[in-house]
Amino acid sequence: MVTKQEVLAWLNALTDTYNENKQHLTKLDSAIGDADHGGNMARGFNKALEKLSTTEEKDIGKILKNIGMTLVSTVGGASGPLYGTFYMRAGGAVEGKDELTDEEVVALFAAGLEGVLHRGKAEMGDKTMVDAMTPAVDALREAVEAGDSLGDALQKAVDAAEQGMKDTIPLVAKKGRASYLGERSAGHQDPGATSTYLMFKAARETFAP
Amino acid sequence: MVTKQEVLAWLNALTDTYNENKQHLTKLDSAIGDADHGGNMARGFNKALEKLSTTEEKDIGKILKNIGMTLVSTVGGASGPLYGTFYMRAGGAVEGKDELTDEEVVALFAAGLEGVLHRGKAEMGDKTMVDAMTPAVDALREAVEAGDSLGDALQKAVDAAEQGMKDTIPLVAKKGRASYLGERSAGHQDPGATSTYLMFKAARETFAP
Amino acid sequence: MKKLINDPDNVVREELEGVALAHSDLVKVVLEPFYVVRADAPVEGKVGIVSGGGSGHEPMHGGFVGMGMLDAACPGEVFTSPTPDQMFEATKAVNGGKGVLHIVKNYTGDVMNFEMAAELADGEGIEVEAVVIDDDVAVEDSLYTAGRRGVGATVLAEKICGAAAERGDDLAKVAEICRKVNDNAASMGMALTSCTVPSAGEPTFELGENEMEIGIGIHGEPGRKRMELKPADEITEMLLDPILEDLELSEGDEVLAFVNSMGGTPDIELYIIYRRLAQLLEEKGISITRNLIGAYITSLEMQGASITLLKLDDELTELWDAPVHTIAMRKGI
Amino acid sequence: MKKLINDPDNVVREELEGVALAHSDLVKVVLEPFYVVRADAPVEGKVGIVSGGGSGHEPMHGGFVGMGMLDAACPGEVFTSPTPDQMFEATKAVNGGKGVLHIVKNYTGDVMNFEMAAELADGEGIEVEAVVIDDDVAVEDSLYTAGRRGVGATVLAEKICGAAAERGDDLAKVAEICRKVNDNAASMGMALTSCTVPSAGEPTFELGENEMEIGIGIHGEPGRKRMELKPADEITEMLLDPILEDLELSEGDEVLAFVNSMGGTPDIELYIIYRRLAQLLEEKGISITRNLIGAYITSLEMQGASITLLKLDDELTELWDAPVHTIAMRKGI
Ligand SMILES: Nc1ncnc2c1ncn2[C@@H]1O[C@H](COP(=O)(O)OP(=O)(O)O)[C@@H](O)[C@H]1O
Ligand SMILES: Nc1ncnc2c1ncn2[C@@H]1O[C@H](COP(=O)(O)OP(=O)(O)O)[C@@H](O)[C@H]1O
Ligand SMILES: [Mg+2]
Ligand SMILES: [Mg+2]
Ligand SMILES: [Mg+2]
Ligand SMILES: [Mg+2]
Repeated sequence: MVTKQEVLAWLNALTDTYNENKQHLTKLDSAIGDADHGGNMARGFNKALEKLSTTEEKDIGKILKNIGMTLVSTVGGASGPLYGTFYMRAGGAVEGKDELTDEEVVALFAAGLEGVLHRGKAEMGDKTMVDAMTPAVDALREAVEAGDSLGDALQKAVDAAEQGMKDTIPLVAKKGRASYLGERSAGHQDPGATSTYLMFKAARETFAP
Repeated sequence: MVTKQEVLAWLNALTDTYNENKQHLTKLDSAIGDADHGGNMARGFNKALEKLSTTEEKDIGKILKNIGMTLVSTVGGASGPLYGTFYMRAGGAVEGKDELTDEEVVALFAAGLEGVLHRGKAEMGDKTMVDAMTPAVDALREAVEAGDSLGDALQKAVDAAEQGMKDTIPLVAKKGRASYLGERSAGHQDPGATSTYLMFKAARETFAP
Repeated sequence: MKKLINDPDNVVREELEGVALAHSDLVKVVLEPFYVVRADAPVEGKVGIVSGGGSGHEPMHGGFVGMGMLDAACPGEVFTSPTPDQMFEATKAVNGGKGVLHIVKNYTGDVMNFEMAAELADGEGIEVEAVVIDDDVAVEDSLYTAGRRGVGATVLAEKICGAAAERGDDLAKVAEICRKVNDNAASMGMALTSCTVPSAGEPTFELGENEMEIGIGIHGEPGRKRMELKPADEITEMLLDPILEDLELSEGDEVLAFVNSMGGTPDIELYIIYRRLAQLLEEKGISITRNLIGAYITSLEMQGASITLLKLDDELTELWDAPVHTIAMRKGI
Repeated sequence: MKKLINDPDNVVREELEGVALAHSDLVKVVLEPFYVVRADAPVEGKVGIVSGGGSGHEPMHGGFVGMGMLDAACPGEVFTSPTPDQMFEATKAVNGGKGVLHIVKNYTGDVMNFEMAAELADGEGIEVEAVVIDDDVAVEDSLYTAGRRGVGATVLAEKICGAAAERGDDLAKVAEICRKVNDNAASMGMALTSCTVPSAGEPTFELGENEMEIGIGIHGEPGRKRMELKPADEITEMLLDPILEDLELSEGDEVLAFVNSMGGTPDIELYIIYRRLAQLLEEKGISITRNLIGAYITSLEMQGASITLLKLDDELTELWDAPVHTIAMRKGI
């Protein structure tokens, strides 16, 4: 069971982690992109958090949708529409809820992933955030279906995201800015996969502490 | 007695010395000017030497005048008109000669100096080539008048030029580009005084070897 | 990082405030959300043209807003595509009843954000057509990747489509001309030094004292290859070859030749490149009938240059020559 | 040294060849000796205007040759004033029978070479008047030194005098207007990085990662002082103060504000400076009625900026607004 308070804690933790990892994400983006992913995520979440106070009264679905809309209208770049769509769809999946069952947590992330796939049309192995998000959502769903505690299930999602993130290193990018590099994109970890891993990690730490 | 051959040897030696000291003169000009004095002198004398072959049949006066005209039309900057005028006036002082008495050597340099003073209106202590040229010409004249050999007299001129050049170091520039620096021009040796010292040094080595 | 800025986070806002103070005769600057729009927008009965993209490429796009070129430009953060609400507001502001063309550079972010904006505009009943510019031959193209980047051809497309809209062409026709420009243009760039994104605070990449990057992107994205610095004449040839290959130009063709500074390269070097470019094209019997030389699509202070060729026909030439009055491009007025 | 050049010794020649290939509609480029002249020179019955100076400041002066501005420009080697024969030939080429104005930046070399050229022109019976521009307030002025340098006001003088000549003013009047521009203009510049003279091969000076040079010259000559890097707003104030002091502007005055890039500074930073400049002048009740923002008088790839203010009256404003058609400045045509 995840409460609205825990969802708010998750969003706070996400903001902290993106602020802390701003340089790290930007550094990754310098190697195969344009050196802005850290700034993008930090700017988006700081703004989203700022607006959160005005939506705190609302349900989890509305809160997440608002986060998504703020991300869309403050981030820009590839990650703005992608994470924006992620949170808007995630919110749509848990509309009207003030607390979430484990299955609803799965539905939340699964809907988010679907939004990203719809918006970005990337496939597994394209060296994008999808490479961390897909295995994480799969692991989460399987673990919850197998009866794991939410804590254990989220830990498996984090591990899968981390593995997916690391697995992007040898890949040649097929989508996003890194794809312009062709073969030269190999050997670098994808920044978006990294911010996705951080998203699951923050969920693990706040949903089932 | 200085022969036309020795004058030609002087001009050759000057070209060599300016080519060799190109970086050195430019370096001095970087500190208090615009980093081109070495290039200016080298460009001018290489061109002048190139044209020399066509004037070799002429007398010393014509040769020097031609050098001056080539400098005026290929150097530019401050040093172009100044050294250009120097050699044009120097040539004017020894018109029609195929060899020069010691007194005529004095007249050559004295006329050149006068041309520089006329063109640039600098005074002793303004931190320009005049600070090396004036004491050098004075020393040359005095030594020749006192009956020194031309070799000795030219050596005294070189020593005076060197001293004058070094004396520019503490000065605050009053003329030329270095004057824009105000107090900050102090502590640097003037590039033009340095190229003037090199001119006397080459004369010492070729007129009375 | 050495820049004439105050706070890295305020660079775009303060720049826009400067533009507003400097050019109120030509443009209106809206700060919530950011966009720059023609002072006389919307122009009734004219197709509106909106472009946009990350900041840091100035004068593109804000410098191209005005009579005969863009109706509005949406600047994102430095090197980050703008957001759908910017494009949506700009689209509404320039809609003169004949629909709005979005000129979009082919970057995942730009494409997705413009897509979302078009969905929003559609919701308000504004007809929007988007043309994606992808002229950068440094990128190996493929159906299965994000494709080629949009670079120099964007400037040419904005000028030419602006003229088409100004003469009264309808949206379908202006979009068709835009695609024609894109199909007939190809570009290639190179860098001698990196740029520094203000919020990153350090150079995006490091090049050795004797190295250059060939096929660089306008966001400091790495290019085709890093190699030893070569003389300008050789570099010109290295940039031109893949362009010629792509455009399949043949003897007798006429082109517009665009030599662009990445920001930190002085005019004197652009003309040395143009000289060689003209010689090489002359040898091939291709004539440069129009040219553009200067800093038009930049990458902050990056030193480097790009070449764009656009194959011309009478229509494109006429539209190129039409009057334009913007901050950074002006003729005939 | 990283530059898009072939041989350091051929930089100016190859650049001029590029200009000739690119702009034969506007200018004719003569290579023996170097000068750039209006394609339609001499214009009969019009005062001719010739300027010149070392190369490396592009687009000045060659980019300002054309209708409504210069009749000819004489480029020297990089940062080295041109020679009298260049100016003499250019003077003859533009003489339309009403005499020729020489606009000379106050550098010993420029002044002496132009003097010699005027002597030569005089020998051929061409009436020449020279006006020396010395607007750089970074230099402490004195009767006993070479005085102040000529910088940004040169661009403004060339535009304004060009318009005066075009409307038919005689030589005395055009020269008077030139002196009026010079008397009413003041400039101050700064640098974040050095430039590198091609033939020198290394930077003229070194600045630390956190240093800037205030009062820099356009040839990389050291300035008033070296100091810690400051935010753009503060730098703007530091540049503006001595200008205001020099011009003794008072409330209600109208000025042209010119924010210039030293070559390597992108537009985005110029607008951040312009923003603050406009705020500061507004506070003092001085109104900017005209402006010019961009890279017009540069120092190769140097990063940095300069501010020039010109106090306007109706005559200067009208001449500033007059049509001009050159490579780097165009309006009304
Ligand atoms: N089509 C796509 N689908 C999914 N993720 C994508 C796609 N394109 C890019 N990304 C992700 O976006 C990340 C880059 O985000 P960011 O740097 O903020 O945007 P931009 O590339 O526009 O600068 C990449 O690392 C990648 O994970
Ligand atoms: N008015 C002057 N009279 C005499 N010498 C001068 C004068 N102005 C400058 N100089 C000399 O010229 C030298 C600089 O020459 P150069 O660097 O070739 O020209 P520029 O200063 O135009 O770049 C100075 O070092 C100084 O000795
Ligand atoms: Mg990025
Ligand atoms: Mg010098
Ligand atoms: Mg980006
Ligand atoms: Mg010089």
